[in-house]
Amino acid sequence: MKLKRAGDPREFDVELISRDGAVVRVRVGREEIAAEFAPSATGGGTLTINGRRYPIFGVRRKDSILVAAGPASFEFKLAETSLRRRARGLVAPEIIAPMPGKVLRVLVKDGDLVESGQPLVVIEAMKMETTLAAESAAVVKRVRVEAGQMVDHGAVLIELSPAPASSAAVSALRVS
Amino acid sequence: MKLKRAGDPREFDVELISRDGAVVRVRVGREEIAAEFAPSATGGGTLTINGRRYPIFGVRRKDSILVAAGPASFEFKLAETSLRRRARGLVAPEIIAPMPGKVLRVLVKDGDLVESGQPLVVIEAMKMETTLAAESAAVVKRVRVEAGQMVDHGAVLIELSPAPASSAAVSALRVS
Amino acid sequence: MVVSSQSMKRQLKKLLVANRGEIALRIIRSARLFGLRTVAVFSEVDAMSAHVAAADEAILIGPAEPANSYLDISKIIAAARQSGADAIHPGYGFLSERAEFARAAAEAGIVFVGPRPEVMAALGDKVAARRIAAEAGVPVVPGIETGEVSAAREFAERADYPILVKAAAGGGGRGMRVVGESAQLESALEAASHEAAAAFGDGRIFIEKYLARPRHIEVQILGDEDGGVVALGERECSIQRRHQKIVEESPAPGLSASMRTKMIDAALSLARAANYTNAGTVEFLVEGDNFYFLEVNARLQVEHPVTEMRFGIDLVCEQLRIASGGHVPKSLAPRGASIECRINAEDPEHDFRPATGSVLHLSVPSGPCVRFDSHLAVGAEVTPWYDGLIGKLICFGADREEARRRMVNALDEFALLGVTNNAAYLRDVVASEQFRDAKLSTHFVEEFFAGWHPADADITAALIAAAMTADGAFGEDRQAAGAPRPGAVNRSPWESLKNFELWGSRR
Amino acid sequence: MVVSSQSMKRQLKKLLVANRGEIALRIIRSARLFGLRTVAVFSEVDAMSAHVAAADEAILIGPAEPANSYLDISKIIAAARQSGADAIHPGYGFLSERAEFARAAAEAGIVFVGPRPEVMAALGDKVAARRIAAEAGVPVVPGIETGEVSAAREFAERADYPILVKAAAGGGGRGMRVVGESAQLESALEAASHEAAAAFGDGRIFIEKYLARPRHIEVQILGDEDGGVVALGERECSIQRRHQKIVEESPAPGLSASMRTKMIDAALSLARAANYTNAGTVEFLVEGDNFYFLEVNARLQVEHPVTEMRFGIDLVCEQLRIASGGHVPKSLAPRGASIECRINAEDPEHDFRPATGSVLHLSVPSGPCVRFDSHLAVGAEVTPWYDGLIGKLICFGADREEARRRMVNALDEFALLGVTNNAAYLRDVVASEQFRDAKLSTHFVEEFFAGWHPADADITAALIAAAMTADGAFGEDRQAAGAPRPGAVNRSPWESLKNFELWGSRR
Repeated sequence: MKLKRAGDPREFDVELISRDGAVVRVRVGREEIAAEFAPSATGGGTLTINGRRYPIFGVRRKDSILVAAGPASFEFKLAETSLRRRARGLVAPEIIAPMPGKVLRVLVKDGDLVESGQPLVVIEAMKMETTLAAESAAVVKRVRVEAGQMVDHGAVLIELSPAPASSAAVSALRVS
Repeated sequence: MKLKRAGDPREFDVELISRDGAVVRVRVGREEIAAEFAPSATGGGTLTINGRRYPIFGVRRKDSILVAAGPASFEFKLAETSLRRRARGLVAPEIIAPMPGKVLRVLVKDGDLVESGQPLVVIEAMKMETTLAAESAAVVKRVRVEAGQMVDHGAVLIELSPAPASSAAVSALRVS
Repeated sequence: MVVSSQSMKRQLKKLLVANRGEIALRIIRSARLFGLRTVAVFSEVDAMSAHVAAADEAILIGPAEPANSYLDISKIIAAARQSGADAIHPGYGFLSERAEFARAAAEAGIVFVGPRPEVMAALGDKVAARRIAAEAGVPVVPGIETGEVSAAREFAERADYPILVKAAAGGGGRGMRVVGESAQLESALEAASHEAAAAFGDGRIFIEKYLARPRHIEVQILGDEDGGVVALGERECSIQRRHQKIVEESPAPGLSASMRTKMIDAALSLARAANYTNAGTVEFLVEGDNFYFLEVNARLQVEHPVTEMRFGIDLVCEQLRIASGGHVPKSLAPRGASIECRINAEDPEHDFRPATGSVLHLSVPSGPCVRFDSHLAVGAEVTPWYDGLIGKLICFGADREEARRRMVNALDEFALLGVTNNAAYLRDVVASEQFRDAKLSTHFVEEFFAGWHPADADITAALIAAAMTADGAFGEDRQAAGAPRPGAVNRSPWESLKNFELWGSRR
Repeated sequence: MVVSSQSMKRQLKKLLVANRGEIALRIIRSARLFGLRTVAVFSEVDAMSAHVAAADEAILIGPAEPANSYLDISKIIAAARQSGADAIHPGYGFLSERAEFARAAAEAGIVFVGPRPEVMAALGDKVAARRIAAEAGVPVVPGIETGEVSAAREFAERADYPILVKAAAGGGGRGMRVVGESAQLESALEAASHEAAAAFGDGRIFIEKYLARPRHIEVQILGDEDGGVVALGERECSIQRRHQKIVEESPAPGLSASMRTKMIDAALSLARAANYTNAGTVEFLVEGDNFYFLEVNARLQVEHPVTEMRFGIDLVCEQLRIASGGHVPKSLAPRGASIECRINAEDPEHDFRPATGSVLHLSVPSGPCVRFDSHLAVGAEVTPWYDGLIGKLICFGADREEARRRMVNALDEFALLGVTNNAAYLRDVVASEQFRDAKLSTHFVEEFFAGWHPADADITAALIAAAMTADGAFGEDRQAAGAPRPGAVNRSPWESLKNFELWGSRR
């Protein structure tokens, strides 16, 4: 299966080939890896990859997989699902709330032509202001929120369409 | 429902009358008690009974209920099930392994007449020897185990029948 | 001395904890130890959280929005009245540094566990605090006590850029801006003032020379009603992100004995000058052999456990003793070294963007010299409403290196699934050469850990784990799969990925 | 001093831990801190337990039966060879006091973390140990060094009953019998010898005058290869059931400074006389102003954390340093007081009968000055094969009363479902007047807690919880209900008991 993680441009191609007792054979990209897995009483287990051991645990969700490898935790999505939004040459024609929070200020209105790095909307969560800006030029197709409104993680805040003479990717990017 | 706990002669009659929001009304014996229950994120909750709070948690099993009230933990069985073994005037015509372990010595044989407090069988678990004795006179109907054998919790070790001219209760009791 | 509410000038009976999360839980524990009944307050979204379960009583004070719950003075005073609490502990954050809160408690006849209102007011205003420090002979950073544009520009030309714009009522880096050149000045003043007004209802700002590469070192103080004052060593808090501390330790590595003495003396004279009572922290910026007064935190600090570990003391119990009219402890001898890591619900790969979620799996380190203060447990929710601090991991050692290695091992034992967090980031920070060699400044994070990402080896391990998970090795997140109760059956797209039989050992 | 395997006479690289459970986990943690790679060994039933997951490598050494796994010297030495371990830590119990194990390690060129084999042999034999103590001028209990019936009877007449029959190779109360009258003597000698033979493969017994109401107080010692010896204070271990400690503390309440000095001096001279190296404990019985040598435990004690908490030291790291040819620490200054409670899988309502099961729910106390050493976690199994110790809760305080109250609160935060345990019993013990007032003797349990049962209030709360549970408030034990994986559906007799609808807040 092909997996993506937020903010990582890479697409990971991983396949479970076999599991024979403790030995787990997995293909990661072109490389085939043989790891050892020892389940622990607590539901997770220990994965040994050429001599190094990782306590691992995983949870399946509808469209993502959460895994912990030691203190590092990851959320993988099926690449397919992350591609769903591809439309008209835009990787992400929408500005998505990266976290649940409150919309503090909306800095653009429908029809505005925005430039790369231009702040579009400011949301607040956990006492911190986060400004979402365009990654490259685009046209504001529709502003879907207003100041003061609470928005959930993943909510579409602003719809964008390609800028004239530009099909550059547009996506949410935080600027401080 | 009627509940019993191991080694407690009392039979507890408890019924959940109603639950209205946080208020839980329960009948314990003849007494009706109104408690407050606040569920906690971890799956258990806090039970408040006239001003005192107990962190509680419970698990249902096929024929028993496990509950924790603070550091105290309890296993309740439906009185009915604990009565199942009633037979021919004996509360417990069997000597049951109180824990998984190894039979060290069997001290009686079929047909023996045993007296109150007489050691019947010795089992070992966790580095400790536990002697099971008759609580009152009985006749050994059948010895079902032999020395060296591993037995599981609840395994029937020895079957007893009432002693002549005696219908006194017989059950497993530890003597040191 | 025995910790006890007995035989005190004022014998307190019931403490209301005006806070939430790990600190509310931690305060409740020590209050119980001190012999007090405890009252928790909570917002609707916190009804099922740990501090509510831990207290003897719990009172709902409002909706999630802090302004209508944890920041609502009248509701909290009402809760204290309703429950018959005779004392209030504010914890940190929220109302902990609001003089009007302390005043409202006093007017309601309730003991406030902290300094007197007028002292809080004076020290809470950074401009006023600067004056008090200067008058007490404590060095302060060159600066001006106004945010007026022309004065600011004049100062900036004189002192030379970069300069730092700060909120008079500020805290936690909010309403703070570094200005590198005159072009940015006006907008920075405006932005800082705006943020300050929004955050503290007080838009006043002031300006200080921006120190290039300072360390942040603070001194823990305790003061009692009879003028007794004591300092419990220092804490190094230079490792910060977004002006918020993430790793703290005591003692401050490489701090000379003479510097330590000077800073402690400065903290004590400031405390005396301010008639300081209860627990507080005097923060300094240190550059070379110079140190400058930064601010006083007139409350318990998040990082107070690093001091507790070295001094073998319970600072919350000390606060309660002082609030009962008791005295500060005779100065104690510290021992060894301790380090704290703040585990935050945030994404270190994306500018520490706040994260939320519910805890699906939690593995907590333990054993000798390891302490974990947290309200987390499997099933707990991290909401967007409050600060992202979800746990504090504190390790002690005979010396810094022992404490540091213990922290690395402890973080390696830590695992949290369901809420994106900075544990792996902290692990790499504490394990780094730069931290081992104590190359400390408030720029540590930008200098050494900008653009941090998990190691490829970790990602590979995670991918293998993901493949096993997709295959059902560890089961579903039943809640997410929409099955609130055990017994429900899942449908999952992952099933279709399975390419061979379930195996036995799978759980 | 920095904890580190560097710059040692012998630089160890890899440690095999010849044990299981909490102590294996605890040793692995300190070994990693010390810079060693770690190797766990495990029996078939322990494959999924914590110490296996914690180590860098893990080797299966046999079936559950200890004789064929954790007690099998050849298998453990083979595992050490196979993994290239250059050192073995025996923990406590199992092979920890077997001189032949230490000898086998030495012959395999592996460093044994403990005293030299000949020292273990001498001290392991209680009869020989008595002699060494006596020769070192340490007072011993009147007795005879044989279990021969007529000699025993003669001694008993002379010293007067009751007398104590003990196994020369004994430990943990096994092969021990109190004889109150001559009628019981012969059978007691037989039974003790039988139990000793079965337990230790050595039926030799000896006899001592039985002390009526002694306290059990022990001294922690460390010795190095260069003759350095240090004592790290004492531990009071009088609270025992079945001759096994369940509550330990340091310092020993009410022990006069002069008594303490005498006992520590006695322990040190014994250690010197025996050329003792590494960590050990000299146990004494104390009656009034007299103390008598009981035995030497030539290993790490279960209760070592109470010493660690007071001295701010990691005894396992000290063991590893000594095993590396390093020196004992300069004598350290203790601080405050600490108490340990042993949480056992046993039923205090039925003569502490061992219990087994799998952990369905676990709530562990934490916070300042609280330490919990355990291998338990939800899902873990407690099998009948090994010792019932499943966790050690240790609390520190500025003084005994603070530590005691902290322990009561910590135990109130503890909850374990699925394995019958003594947590509530320990809670009542530590909360009792008798413990608060330190009415300590080895008869504490029989005198004050015979026939203990949970309070009626607790039972009532439990019954209400049971009614809610029957009603489905907390869900099923899916494993017990025969559904190994999530997603399975339960049938349950309890369903039929439900007399109204499910409610929303139920989880």
